[in-house]
Amino acid sequence: MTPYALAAALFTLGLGGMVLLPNLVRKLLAMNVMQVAVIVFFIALATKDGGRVPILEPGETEAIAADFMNPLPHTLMLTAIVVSVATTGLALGLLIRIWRQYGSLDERILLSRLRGSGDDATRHGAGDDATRHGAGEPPR
Amino acid sequence: MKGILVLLAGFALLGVGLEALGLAAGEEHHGGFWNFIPLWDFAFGFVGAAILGLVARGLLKPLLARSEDWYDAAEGDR
Amino acid sequence: MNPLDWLAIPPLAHPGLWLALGALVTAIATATGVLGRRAASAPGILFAALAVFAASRAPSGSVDFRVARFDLVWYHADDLSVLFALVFSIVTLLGLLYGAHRLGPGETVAALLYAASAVATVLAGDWITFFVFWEAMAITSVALIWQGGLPESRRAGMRYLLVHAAGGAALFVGIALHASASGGVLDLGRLAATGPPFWFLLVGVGLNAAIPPLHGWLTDAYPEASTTGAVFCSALTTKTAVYALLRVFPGAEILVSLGVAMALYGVVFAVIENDFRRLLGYHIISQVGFMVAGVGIGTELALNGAAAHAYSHILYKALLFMGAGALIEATGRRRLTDLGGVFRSMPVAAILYLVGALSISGAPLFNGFISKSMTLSAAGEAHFYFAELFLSLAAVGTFLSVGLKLPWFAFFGKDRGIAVRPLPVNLLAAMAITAGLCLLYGVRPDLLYRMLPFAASYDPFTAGHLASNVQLLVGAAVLFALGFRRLAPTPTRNLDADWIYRGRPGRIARPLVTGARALGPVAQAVRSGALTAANRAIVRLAAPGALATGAVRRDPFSFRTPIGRTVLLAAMVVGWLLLASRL
Amino acid sequence: MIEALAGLLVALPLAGAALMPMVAVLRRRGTRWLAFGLHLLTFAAAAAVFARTAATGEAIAHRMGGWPGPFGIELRLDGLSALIALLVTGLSCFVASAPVDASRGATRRASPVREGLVRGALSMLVAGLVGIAATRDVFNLFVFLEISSLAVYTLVASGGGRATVAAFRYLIAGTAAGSLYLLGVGFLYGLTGTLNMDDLAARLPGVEADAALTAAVALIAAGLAIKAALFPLHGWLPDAYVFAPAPAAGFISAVMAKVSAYALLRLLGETLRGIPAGAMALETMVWLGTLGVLVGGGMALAQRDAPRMLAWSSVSAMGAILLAVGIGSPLALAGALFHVVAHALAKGCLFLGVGGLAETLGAGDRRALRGLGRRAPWTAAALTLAAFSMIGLPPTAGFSSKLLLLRASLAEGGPAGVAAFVALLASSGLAALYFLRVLEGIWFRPRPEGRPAQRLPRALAAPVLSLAVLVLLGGVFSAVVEREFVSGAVEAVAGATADER
Repeated sequence: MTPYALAAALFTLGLGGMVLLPNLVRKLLAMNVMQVAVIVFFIALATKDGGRVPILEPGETEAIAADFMNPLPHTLMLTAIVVSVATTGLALGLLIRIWRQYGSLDERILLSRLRGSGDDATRHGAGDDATRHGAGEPPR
Repeated sequence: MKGILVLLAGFALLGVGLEALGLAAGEEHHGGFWNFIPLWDFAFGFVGAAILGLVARGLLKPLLARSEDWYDAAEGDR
Repeated sequence: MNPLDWLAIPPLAHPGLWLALGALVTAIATATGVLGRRAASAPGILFAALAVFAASRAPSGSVDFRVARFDLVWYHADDLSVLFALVFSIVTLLGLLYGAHRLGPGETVAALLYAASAVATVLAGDWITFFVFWEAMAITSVALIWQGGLPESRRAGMRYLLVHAAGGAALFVGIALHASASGGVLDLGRLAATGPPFWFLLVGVGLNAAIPPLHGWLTDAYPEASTTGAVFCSALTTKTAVYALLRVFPGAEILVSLGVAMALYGVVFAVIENDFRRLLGYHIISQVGFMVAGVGIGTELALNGAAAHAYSHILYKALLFMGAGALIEATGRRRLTDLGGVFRSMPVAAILYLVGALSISGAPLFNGFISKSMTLSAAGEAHFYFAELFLSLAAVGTFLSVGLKLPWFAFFGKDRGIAVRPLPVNLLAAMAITAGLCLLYGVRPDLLYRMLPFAASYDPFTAGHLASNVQLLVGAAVLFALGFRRLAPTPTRNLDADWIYRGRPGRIARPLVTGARALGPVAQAVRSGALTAANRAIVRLAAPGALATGAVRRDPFSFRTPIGRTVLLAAMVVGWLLLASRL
Repeated sequence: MIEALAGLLVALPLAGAALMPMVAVLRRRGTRWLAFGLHLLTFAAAAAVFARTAATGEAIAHRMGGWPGPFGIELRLDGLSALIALLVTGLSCFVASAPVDASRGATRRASPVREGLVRGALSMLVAGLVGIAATRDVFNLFVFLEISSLAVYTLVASGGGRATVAAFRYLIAGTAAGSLYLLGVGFLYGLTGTLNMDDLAARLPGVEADAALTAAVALIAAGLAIKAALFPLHGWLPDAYVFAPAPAAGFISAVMAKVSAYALLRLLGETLRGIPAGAMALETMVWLGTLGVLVGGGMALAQRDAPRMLAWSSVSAMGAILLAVGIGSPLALAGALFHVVAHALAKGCLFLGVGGLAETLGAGDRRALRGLGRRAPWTAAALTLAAFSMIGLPPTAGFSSKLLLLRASLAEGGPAGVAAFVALLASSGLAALYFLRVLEGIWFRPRPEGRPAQRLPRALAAPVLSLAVLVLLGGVFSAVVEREFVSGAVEAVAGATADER
C-alpha cells in the first residue's frame, strides 16, 4: 500500500502546487512532482512480493514468469520520463524567454501585464518586433 | 462598602443555617469524604478561588501574556 | 381547524423552516426596498416567534425523503431534539429583538440562516443531513461574524472558517468510517466510544464543542463579531455539539475528564482575560465542560443535567453577551482596563447583566443553579467524586470572574468618567425578557424538567444543595473582597491555542490560507462578471453606438484566469465523476 | 502494401520533423517547398487509406515492429480514424504552403533557425495528431498526445512576446491533462493488464473493481477534456489561439482540440462504453458542452478583438461537438463529425484570414477590418462565407452540421437534450450577432482615416480562398459529404457498439 500512498501524496502535492503557486518556476516544479507521482504509481503496479528483476541470471535457462516483476510498466515509464524531460526542457526555455521579456515569473503580474497592454493596442510579439505597427499607425 | 459586608455576612449566616437545616432534616450526602466536613464549602470557595487566582496570575500569565498587538505583528507579513 | 394547528403538521412544524423563511422574506423585502434598513429585523422577529411556537408544539416522529440511495431524515423530533430546537428558536427571537435597532439586512439574514441551520442540525435524524446542516452552520456563522465589520472580524472569520472546515473534514471522515463499519447504517444514534470512527467524530464534534486544544476559534472569533452576532454565536454552535455528544456518545467516560479539563481551562483563562467578551467566551468553554462531563457520566440524571444545563446556559449566556454588547454600545469600549464606574449611568443594563452573572454562577433561584447542581449531584451519585470536586472548583472560578471580577471592574471600581450613550428600549427589553426567563426557570424548575429526555426526578431545592452553593459563593466573594486588586486586569493579550495557526507554526499552513483566499476573487468575478455582462448587454441592445464611440471603454472580457484554476477545475471534474458515479 | 501506408502516415511527418531544421539551416529557400511536398505526400497517403476504408468498409491495421497483438502497438485506421487523418493532413497542406512569417510583410524573412523550428514543429504536430487518430494503444495515445502538444506549445510560442506566456500556460494545463490521462491509463492497466483498446473493451465487462474503474474513467475523461477545451477547462485556449502566429493559429484552431475530442469519442464512446462511470462522464459532457456553447458564444459576443472573438467561438464550437459526442446516438455522432469538418474548414479560414490581417495591421480590433470589402473583395467574400458557416446559414457546411446537431439533440429528448437544443439554437443567434457585426464593418463601412491599407499576403490569401470554397462545397454537396465521409466514420463507432449490444 505504501507506494500507492506515496503516489497519491505526491500527486496531491503536485496538483496543489500547480493550483496555488503563482510563480511559474514553482508551478513547473509542482507539475514535475505530479508526473513523478504517476511514474511511482506505474512502478507500484509492477511490483510483486518476492518478485525479481526480469533478467535471467548467468547460466539460468528456464524462466518462470511468476517469479518476475512485470517489466512493461517500467518500459512505459521510460517513455513517460522522456516525455516529461522534453516538456520540462521546453518549459524552461519558455521561462527564459518570459523572464527576458517581462522581468517577472509571477503569473499574477504577467496576467496583469497581458491585460494592461490591451489586446487591441498591440498585437503579439511586441517585444521581439516593435516595428510591426503599420506605417502611419499611431501607437495607441 | 459597609452594606456589602453586611450582605456578605447575611449570606454567610444563611449558608450556615441551611446546612444546619439539611443536617437536621437528615438529607443524604453523596460524594467524597470532604462533603461531610462541616462548612467545607466556605473553605472550598475561598481556597479554590485563591488557587485559581494564583495559578492564573502567578503561573499562566507570566508565560502567556503578550502585548495586545502581538498577533498583528506576527501576521504582519501577510 | 385552528390556523395555528397547521404548525403541528411535520413539514410546517420544523422551526428551522420558519427561520429560513424569515431569512428569505427579509432578503426579498429589503432588496426590493419594501422594507427600510431600519426595520430589517422586523420580519425576522415575526418568523422567529413562529419558530418558537412551532418548536413548542413540535410533534414527535420522523419525516424522511429519499435522495440517491439514502433515506435522509430531515425531521426527527424527540424530547432531546425538540428541547434544543425550542431554546435555539427562543434565543433567535430574543437576539433579533436585542439587535433590532441596529441590525441591517445582511446580518439579519445571516443570523436567521445560522439559527435555521442549527435547528435543522439538531432535528436531523441521520448523519448525512446532520453533516450538511452542520457545515451550513459553519458557513452561516462565518457570514455572521464577518458582519462585525472590522478588518479583524474578516480575518478572524477566515481563520474560523478554515478551522471549521478542518473540523468538518474530520467529522466527514468519521461519518464515512462509521458508515462503512456499520454497513451503511446512517441513523443518528448511540455509538460505541472506540475505534477510529469514534476518534474522528470526537475531533469533528469536539471542535465545535470547543474542547481544548480545539477551542482557539471560539475565543478568537466571538469577540470580533458584532454585539448582536456574539449573542447568536454564544448560543448555537457549541450547544449543537453538546447535542451531538448527548445523542451519540452518552456515557463515554473519556468525556468526563475532557469536560472537567474544559471547565477548569476556561475558568483559569478567564481570570486573566481583559477583553470582556473574550472572557465570556472562555466561560462558554467552561460551561460546555459541565455539559460534556455530564454526557460522559452518562446516567439518566447526568444526561438530563447536561441537556438542562445547555438550555439554561443558552439563556444566561445570551443575557451575559447582551450585557457585554450593551456595555460596548454604551461606551464603545471592549476592555476591562478601559472601563470602570459606569453603573450609575446604565443601572438597568448592569442589574440585568448581574442576573445573568448570578445564573451562570449557580446562585439559588437563578436558572444556572437548577441545572448545574443536577450535573454535580449526578457526578456524586455515579461516584465521580473528583469530577464533582473539580467542577465545583470551576463553579467557584466562574463566580469569581463573571460574577465578581467583570462587574466590579466594568460597572463599579474606579470611576473613569466615561461618557455613556443611552441604550435603546428594544435592547433593554430583550435583556429583561431573557433575565425574566432565567428567573422563571430558577424559581419554577419543573417547567424545564418536564421537557427533559429522561424521567429521572430531581429536586434542586434541598437544604444541602442550597447551603453548599451559598457557602461556595460567599467563600469566593470573601476572597475577592480581600484580594481583588491582585485580580485587576492588565492590557495584555494571552496566547492560547489559536497560536497554533496564528503564531509561527501557522506560517507553515500559509498556502492553505492563500488557497482559501483564492475563492474570494472567484466569487467576485462571477458576481461582477454577471453584472457587467448584463449591463453591457443592455448597452448593446439599447445604444449600439455607445461601444463604438468609446462610451464603454474598458473591456472587462479580456480577462484571463490563472491557469491553476483550469487544473483545479479538472480536479473538480474528476471529483464530481467519482462522486456521481458512486451515488 | 496498403497496411504499410498506415505506418507511413505517422512516420512520414515524424521524419519531416527531424529533417526540417537541418534542411532549413542548409538551404532555407527549399524548406517551404519540401515541407509542402511532404505534407502533400502524407495527405495522399491518408487519402489512399481513406479511399480504401470507404470502399471496403474495413479497417486498415498495422502492427508496429511486427509484434503480434496484444503485445505490439497496433495502428489501425477505420472510417473514423481515416476521416480525422484526412482532415489533419489536408489542412496541414494549406498551412505548409504559406511562408513561416507570411503576415509579417514581404520584406521580412524568417531566420533559418526559426524557419526550421516552425516547420519541424508543424510536421511533428501532424505526426502526433495522425498518431492519435491511428493508434489502438492507450499508452501510445498518451505519447502521441504529448508529441502533438509539445509541437503545439512550440508553434504557439513562435509568436514571440505574449505568445510565450500563452504557450507556457497551455503547457501547464496540457501536461496536467496528460498526467491525469496517464494516471487513468495506469488504473486501466492495473485492472485489466492490457493497453490495447479492443482488449480493454473485451476485458472490462468482467472487471469488478468498481472504485478503481470509476477513477480510471474520471481521470481519462478529465484529462482529455482539458485537451479538448471542454468548458470550463478551456482556460488555455483563448490566449493560445490568439497569440499564435496566423498560419499556425489557423491550423491549431482547426484541428488541435478536435483530435482530443476524437480521443474522447474513441475511449468514452467506444472502449469504455457500458461502464456506469463512462455513462456518467458522457452525461456530464453533454451538460458541460451545453454550458460551453452558451458561455463561449456569450464571451465571443463580448470581445472587441476579432481573433479573440474567434477563439471564444471555438470554445462554443467545442462545446457543441462534445455535447454531441456525449449524446452518442449515431445521428449525434454524424452531427459531431460533420461539425468537426465544417468547423475546421471555416475556423481555419477565418483564423488565417482575420488573424493574418490583424497581424499585418498590428491591431486586432474588429474595426480594423472595416472597408475590407472594397479593398480586397475576394478575401472579404471568403471570410463572409466562413462566417456564414460559423453562424449556420445555408448553403454552407456549417448549416448542414448544425442541422444534424439540432436534430440529434431533439431526438435525444430529456432535459439534457432540450437544453442542448436550446443552447445550440441560441449559439447560432449569438454567432449571428457577433459575426454580422464584423461583416457589416467589412462590407458597409468605409476604411477609417489614417488606417493602413489592409491586404492579406498572397501566400495566405490562397489558403483562405480555397478553404472558403471547400466550406461552400461542403454545404452544397452536404449529402455527398455525409454519405461518403461521415457515415463510414459513424459506422466505425456506432456499428461497433451496436454489435456489443
